[in-house]
Amino acid sequence: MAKIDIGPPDYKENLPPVIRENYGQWKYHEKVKPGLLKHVANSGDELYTIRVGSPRLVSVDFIRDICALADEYCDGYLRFTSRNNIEFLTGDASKVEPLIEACKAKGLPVGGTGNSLSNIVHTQGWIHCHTPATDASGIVKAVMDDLYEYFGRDDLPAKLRVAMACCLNMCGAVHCSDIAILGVHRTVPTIKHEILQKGAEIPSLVASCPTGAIRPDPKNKSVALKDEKCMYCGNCFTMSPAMDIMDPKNDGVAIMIGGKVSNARTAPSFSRLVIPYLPNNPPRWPEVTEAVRNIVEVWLKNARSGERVGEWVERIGWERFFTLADIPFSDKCIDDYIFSRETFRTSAAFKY
Amino acid sequence: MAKIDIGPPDYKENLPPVIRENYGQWKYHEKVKPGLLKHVANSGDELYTIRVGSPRLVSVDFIRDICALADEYCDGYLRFTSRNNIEFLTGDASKVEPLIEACKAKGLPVGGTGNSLSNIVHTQGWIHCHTPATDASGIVKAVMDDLYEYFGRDDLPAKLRVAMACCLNMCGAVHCSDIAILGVHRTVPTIKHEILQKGAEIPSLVASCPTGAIRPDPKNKSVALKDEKCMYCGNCFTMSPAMDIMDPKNDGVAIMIGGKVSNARTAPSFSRLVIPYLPNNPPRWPEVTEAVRNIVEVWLKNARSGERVGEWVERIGWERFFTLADIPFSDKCIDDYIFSRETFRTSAAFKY
Amino acid sequence: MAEDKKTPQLDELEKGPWPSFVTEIKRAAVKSPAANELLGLMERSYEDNKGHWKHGGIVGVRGYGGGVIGRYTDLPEEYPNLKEFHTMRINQPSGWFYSTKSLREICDIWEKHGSGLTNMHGSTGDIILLGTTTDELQPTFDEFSDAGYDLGGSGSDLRSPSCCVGPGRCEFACYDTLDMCYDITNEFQDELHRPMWPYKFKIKMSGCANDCVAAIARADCSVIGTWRDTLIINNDEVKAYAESGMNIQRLVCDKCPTRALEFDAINNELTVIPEDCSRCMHCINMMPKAIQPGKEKGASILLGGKSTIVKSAFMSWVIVPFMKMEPPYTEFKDLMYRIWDWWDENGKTRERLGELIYRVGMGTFLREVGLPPVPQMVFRPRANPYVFWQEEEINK
Amino acid sequence: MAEDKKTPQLDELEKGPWPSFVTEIKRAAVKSPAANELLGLMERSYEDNKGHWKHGGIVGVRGYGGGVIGRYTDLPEEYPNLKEFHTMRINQPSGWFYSTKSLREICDIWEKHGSGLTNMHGSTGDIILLGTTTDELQPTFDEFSDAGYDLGGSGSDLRSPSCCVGPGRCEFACYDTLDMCYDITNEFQDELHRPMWPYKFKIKMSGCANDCVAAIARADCSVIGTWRDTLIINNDEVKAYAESGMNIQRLVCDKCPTRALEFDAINNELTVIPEDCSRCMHCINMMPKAIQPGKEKGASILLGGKSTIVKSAFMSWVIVPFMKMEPPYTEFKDLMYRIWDWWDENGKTRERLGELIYRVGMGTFLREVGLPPVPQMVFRPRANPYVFWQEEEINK
Ligand code: SRM
Ligand code: SRM
Ligand code: SRM
Ligand code: SRM
Ligand code: SF4
Ligand code: SF4
Ligand code: SF4
Ligand code: SF4
Ligand code: SF4
Ligand code: SF4
Ligand code: SF4
Ligand code: SF4
Repeated sequence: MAKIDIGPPDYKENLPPVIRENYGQWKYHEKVKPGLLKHVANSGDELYTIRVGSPRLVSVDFIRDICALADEYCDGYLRFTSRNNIEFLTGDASKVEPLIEACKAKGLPVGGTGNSLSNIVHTQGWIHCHTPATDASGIVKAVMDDLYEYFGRDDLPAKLRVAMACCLNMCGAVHCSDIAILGVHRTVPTIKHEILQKGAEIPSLVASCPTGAIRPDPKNKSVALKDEKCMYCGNCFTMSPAMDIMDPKNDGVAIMIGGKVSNARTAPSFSRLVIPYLPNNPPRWPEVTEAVRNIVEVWLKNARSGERVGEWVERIGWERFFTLADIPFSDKCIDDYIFSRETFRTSAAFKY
Repeated sequence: MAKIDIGPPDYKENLPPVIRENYGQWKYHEKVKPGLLKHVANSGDELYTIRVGSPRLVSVDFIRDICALADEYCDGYLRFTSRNNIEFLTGDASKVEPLIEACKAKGLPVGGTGNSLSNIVHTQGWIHCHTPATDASGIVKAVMDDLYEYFGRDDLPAKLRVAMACCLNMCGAVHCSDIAILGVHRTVPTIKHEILQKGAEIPSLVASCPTGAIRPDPKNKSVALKDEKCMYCGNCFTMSPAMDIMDPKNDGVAIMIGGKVSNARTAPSFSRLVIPYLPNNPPRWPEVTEAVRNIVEVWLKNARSGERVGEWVERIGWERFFTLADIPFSDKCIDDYIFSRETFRTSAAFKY
Repeated sequence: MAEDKKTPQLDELEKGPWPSFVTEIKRAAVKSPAANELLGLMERSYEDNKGHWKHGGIVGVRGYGGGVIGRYTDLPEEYPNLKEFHTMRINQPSGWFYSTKSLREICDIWEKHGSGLTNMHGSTGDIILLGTTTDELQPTFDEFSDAGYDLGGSGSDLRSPSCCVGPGRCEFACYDTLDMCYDITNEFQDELHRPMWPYKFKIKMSGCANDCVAAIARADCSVIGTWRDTLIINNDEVKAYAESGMNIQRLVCDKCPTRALEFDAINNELTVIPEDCSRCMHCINMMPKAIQPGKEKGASILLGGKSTIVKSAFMSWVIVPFMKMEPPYTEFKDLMYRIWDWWDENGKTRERLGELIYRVGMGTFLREVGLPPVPQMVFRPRANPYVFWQEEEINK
Repeated sequence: MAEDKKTPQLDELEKGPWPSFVTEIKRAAVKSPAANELLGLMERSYEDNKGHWKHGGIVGVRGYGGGVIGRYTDLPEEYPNLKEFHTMRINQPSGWFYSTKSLREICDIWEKHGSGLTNMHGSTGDIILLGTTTDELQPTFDEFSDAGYDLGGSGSDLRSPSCCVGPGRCEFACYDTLDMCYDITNEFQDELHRPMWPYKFKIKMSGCANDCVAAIARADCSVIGTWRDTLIINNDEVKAYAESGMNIQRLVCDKCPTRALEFDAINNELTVIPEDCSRCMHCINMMPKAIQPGKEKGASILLGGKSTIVKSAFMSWVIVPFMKMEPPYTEFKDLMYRIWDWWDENGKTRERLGELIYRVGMGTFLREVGLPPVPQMVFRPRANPYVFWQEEEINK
């Protein structure tokens, strides 16, 4: 039998030589140009990082392709980033431009560093999950095609971090992104009583509903729904297939903006709902790409240098944002969940 | 039978002549000196306001005294302010100084305008209420004696608004004050079953508890308490005398700071708990007066011009405040109620 | 009888520069046995660290459901004159303006029928008459009514509305707070005098965002003056301030929350970026001679303010960003009736309006009361995607 | 069989400059019938606006309670090769560093046993092997184990910890994220592989407050590098930045959240007010050659991060402002064990740690886990007076 609990491979064996030699001895870095970083060690050694976009959902042949590049230019090492980009690492300055050319030749976009748009963190969607309200890879491809130039430019006001999750479980952790694309359901689950009667755990199903919309229905050995209490989070469906929440006519996408994670300047912050619903229109989700582009362009036009999307909006005020971005405000944008009160404008000072 | 529903007297009949003539026609004002405002009308008329402190709890003879002053200097009119000060109003500049002298001669403090300490908004305490955890008038007198000079000085960094409420009902609306002095209970109510058995409304009593500490006890036709869930708010006692919450050994005073109401510069904000408990030590509550003075002095020493207490603390950070004011921080200061999460430091940036 | 008891602790509170409430009780005690016993009872509280008043009973005057707070001591044997010691709430005139004639009338009636002790004023704004017996309530009321005074609120009713001095003295007032307070108090006499709601309801009116009656913190409905257009700058006066040595950049511009002010230090000229100004009043406060509110004046309506019991303290939040505020205040009154009806129908016992809206959600409230959602209602949109969709918004 | 179906909608997604996942599926489809059918199933989803996967079943490999996500299509007749299409989560190496040799091994094993499709990487950090049958799970695992790879987490267990590139490349790293991630993952093998808690638990490690693995948003326990003393300024380098034309006042000082930096534009010298700096990283980011973290390095521990289900999204909050972070990380591990024990004892099913602490209160949590309360844990103290007193704090 194979060994278990051996843990992940030792990262030390996966480090390129220049890193092994200068581990923890980095002195400073420069953002040379879009997609290219230069780190200088105390020893004087230089490390060049070429960052390259990836669709994340890749075939083993894709991995072999990038391995070939790493073998040729990077001593046989590479890494991936926390946003699913590929990073080629080399200590040899002369390899840099040829590598960049080779990437481009293979259709691999070079960029994503500095004040650019990086890759979209995303999830499974219709590729592999059972709860999605939309696809993930398709929307990501459509949006990245549309915003492609910003991956290769680093003259935006600040970093631009877009994330996508295909349901409210938010595996893409969109809740703190500059722009979040989120699959949402909009109708109550259809209860498949026959499944529940077969013995699903009714008490835990009832407990799973954040708003108390599910009540036990002992007569039918099933549950009943208070429709008006349901806000379609899908948590009950995660618990039980009996709570079928898919609705092709009404599922779609919401847009949230203004989140951030870093502590630089301002505290990390949540993304906030500005567009409650856009329809699913595969393969290119034009309403979604357009909405995202609009927000990006309004930001580009109005933000000051150094302002992330949320920092910009907080400076000008959300009420101004809706005007500038020409996005209709609706009751959907107003919180009515646990911490709602903290979002109410308890102040007589506001803009129009 | 006397007429009912006649409503309050017509304010117009209570306005001094200079106001009647320049009603709504004020052009600008000057804060001449502590306790003295000058308003100038479009007509060129001048209105002098002399603000005078009051204990609020006054005898009819006190009112007659100030009426005598108003008759002599102010054409027989006066007003009270929203903080229970007295305002003498006159259009005649020559009356101002004599009036101020007359007030001082009567022991009426002149001040409270501009960047000064104004009167302490407060409540009934042991004078008249059935739920107090402390007295109100006594503490107010002790604190105002102690901080007396700041009522007559207007060179503080900003206005200083102190409020006092003798129980969590907060009739003094202390929740948005620069400094709030609040009577607090610290032990669970003693249930007087015999009262409940006589027919108090048990369901509404159970419903009154914000933390669900009260459960019906049908066997005894009474209620039972989950002690560890009770945070001594006294709401059940307000509902029913059966929930006796007075505890002379443990009742006392909490201090909250940093609230404000005006929208000028920063949004209105809540006061926040910095000292969870000080003992009741009548007649002069030395622990309370000292704690308040300490906070005032730290603020005076460290705030920039124009900074209310809360604005100053928010600038330097609450963690610095506790150090500067030399107040011990405890778990009591950490929120654990409904909106607690919004107060947790979801950021890796902080001071020591 | 407690008349001869010593009150060393209270006496201590006659010392010190701030006027003493103890002295006031003593003054009243000269004429009122109840006030005299109050000294003893208070001293007793100072010894015991404990109040000596029982849970109130229901007392009142004919035709009213509120306005009187019943009060009884738990030591009636020792303090027989405090056996009954109720307070009456008398509705104050707008802005707490009085003629001495009127004030003296109050004093005379109260000296005759009660302890002679008052609060000028109670926290809600009423004239508080501190302490009388059940029998005296009706005669006291009758005399007040004859003198032109009426009861204030108590219990689950509208409480006496109150307002800042406004146009009576203040150049910042964006609407006539005194008149509106008077007008609506008269309109809402039934609501004020006959408790019929889930809980109390308070209305306070401030003429501008300085909010000198703390409306945002202390009233379920806070009416706060504002303007819809742009503030007005008089640059001659700006120059005068500058020449007098004021650091306009630092004290005014740098503290503008939206950085909407630009100061040209060479020409001593101040300009505002109209769309950036949030009308916070700061610059106007700093330079009242040079800056004024705009011309299109009115008020913002905010809802939900209250103190900490039960679901935490709430401050009122914006519900109508701008409303013209002129007699007969029809739009405002209609809105109030709609809101009260909704609250009455949906609120639980002792649930303040703000708590109810929090419980059922702003969306529900806005739809059911018929108010359009606008971004001014929130500091920022929701951080969760827990949206409720309405029947008609869904594809069938 | 769906092999010949046309996929016009997916084909459309092969156009455009961004690399296409459709192209990748097609590449895999050449060798894998399952991948081929996936094209058809996806096209079907694009037609239907609906996923075609059923609720997962429990599948796995011997000795493990997690690491595999069972998946079955709801159209098994049409897509028989997708009848079973489970994913395996393979624990990534620290910082996602690979030798090509190692990566090729992964490719070879996966091509042999599965669809040949992967996510590099999953959102938690694992290597995601997308789609294989129940029968292939054990053989796949066995070969991975031989190649030195182990399973990641799934279910109610510890999820694969992840970390930023840290000292591997970044001069900002305040502790060795790569080593710590490797060390604790090995320590917590049991917790990672055998679900036994109320719900999932994630740990992420960032070397500094830039938080390049989004630990604060995405991990129940966020370990974020920091320093305890004062940042270090090299004024020669400051001069160089100034001379290169950088507007230090505007870009650096004015954006310092605590205004802790003073720039002397005459001498081109920058100074910091040590007690005011909150270590946000901004100035260091802007001038990496001139400013460095202090010398006394370690990490802050924050707890509670998670996304929106159920009680809203939470970000982690400070629980230990500063901890030395050096092998063998004993203090950290002890703390984790204490926290997990407490969570295990008190948490409801599917209650994340943050939600539990919110429910029972920070005070209770701190007392029961034995952590001292410090003001760094909160942005600001409570706005209500609802304090719980402990038995021993009360006068008897
Ligand atoms: C490679 C990567 C870490 C890893 O282990 O994989 C990384 C690497 C670097 N980050 Fe990062 N960050 C990486 C994800 C992040 C994330 C996480 C995320 O996006 O999900 C954040 C938080 C984003 C947020 O706030 O929402 C992040 C916030 C930063 C910041 C602060 C940004 C800001 O708000 O101002 C800096 C500072 C800077 O860029 O000067 C930074 C700086 C850096 C530096 C300069 C550090 C260094 O010296 O190596 C690296 C190059 C930055 C660049 O791209 O310009 N890194 N960085 C990640 C690359 C992701 C990608 O492919 O795009
Ligand atoms: C594969 C992955 C998405 C991806 O495409 O990368 C994923 C996929 C699933 N997640 Fe996730 N989650 C993945 C990272 C996340 C993250 C992001 C993170 O870890 O940084 C989150 C948000 C952060 C968090 O933990 O809160 C996340 C929050 C959830 C939740 C909601 C948990 C919550 O407390 O709010 C669920 C629901 C659940 O656990 O029942 C969930 C459940 C699921 C399930 C198992 C579906 C389910 O309901 O049982 C998905 C299986 C899809 C499939 O068939 O393959 N997934 N999930 C990620 C794991 C890959 C990996 O191991 O590297
Ligand atoms: C008389 C009174 C209104 C009334 O109808 O009774 C009043 C009168 C004035 N207030 Fe006020 N305010 C009065 C209570 C308030 C309150 C309410 C309170 O304290 O409970 C506030 C909100 C306090 C808070 O934020 O917690 C208040 C916040 C202001 C402000 C903004 C203060 C700030 O935060 O900067 C100003 C602007 C200024 O002073 O320049 C202001 C300005 C003024 C002006 C200048 C308006 C004017 O032209 O008449 C008046 C003289 C102010 C002074 O004292 O320097 N008034 N003012 C109240 C006097 C109370 C007292 O006896 O001390
Ligand atoms: C007299 C007064 C205090 C004072 O010394 O000025 C007062 C006194 C009482 N208040 Fe009050 N409240 C008074 C203004 C307030 C205020 C301030 C305000 O109106 O601006 C508040 C906070 C604002 C608010 O409404 O939230 C206030 C919040 C309460 C509460 C808590 C209500 C809540 O929803 O949180 C209670 C409890 C209750 O109603 O059952 C309460 C209850 C009481 C009772 C009736 C005691 C009780 O539990 O039944 C007190 C009677 C005392 C007595 O024997 O005379 N009183 N009460 C104030 C009324 C005078 C007046 O009419 O002018
Ligand atoms: S976000 Fe939802 S639909 Fe998407 S992978 Fe995660 S659980 Fe599945
Ligand atoms: S979708 Fe969410 S809100 Fe609706 S019933 Fe299910 S768990 Fe409850
Ligand atoms: S604060 Fe409490 S004790 Fe004081 S008057 Fe109000 S209800 Fe009574
Ligand atoms: S004092 Fe408050 S928390 Fe305690 S039982 Fe009474 S209502 Fe509940
Ligand atoms: S609220 Fe405004 S209008 Fe009213 S008195 Fe205060 S400053 Fe004047
Ligand atoms: S009113 Fe306030 S927001 Fe408007 S310009 Fe003046 S200071 Fe700025
Ligand atoms: S979190 Fe800090 S240490 Fe880690 S890679 Fe990002 S900048 Fe470097
Ligand atoms: S690290 Fe942040 S808080 Fe500290 S000096 Fe630099 S910018 Fe200011």
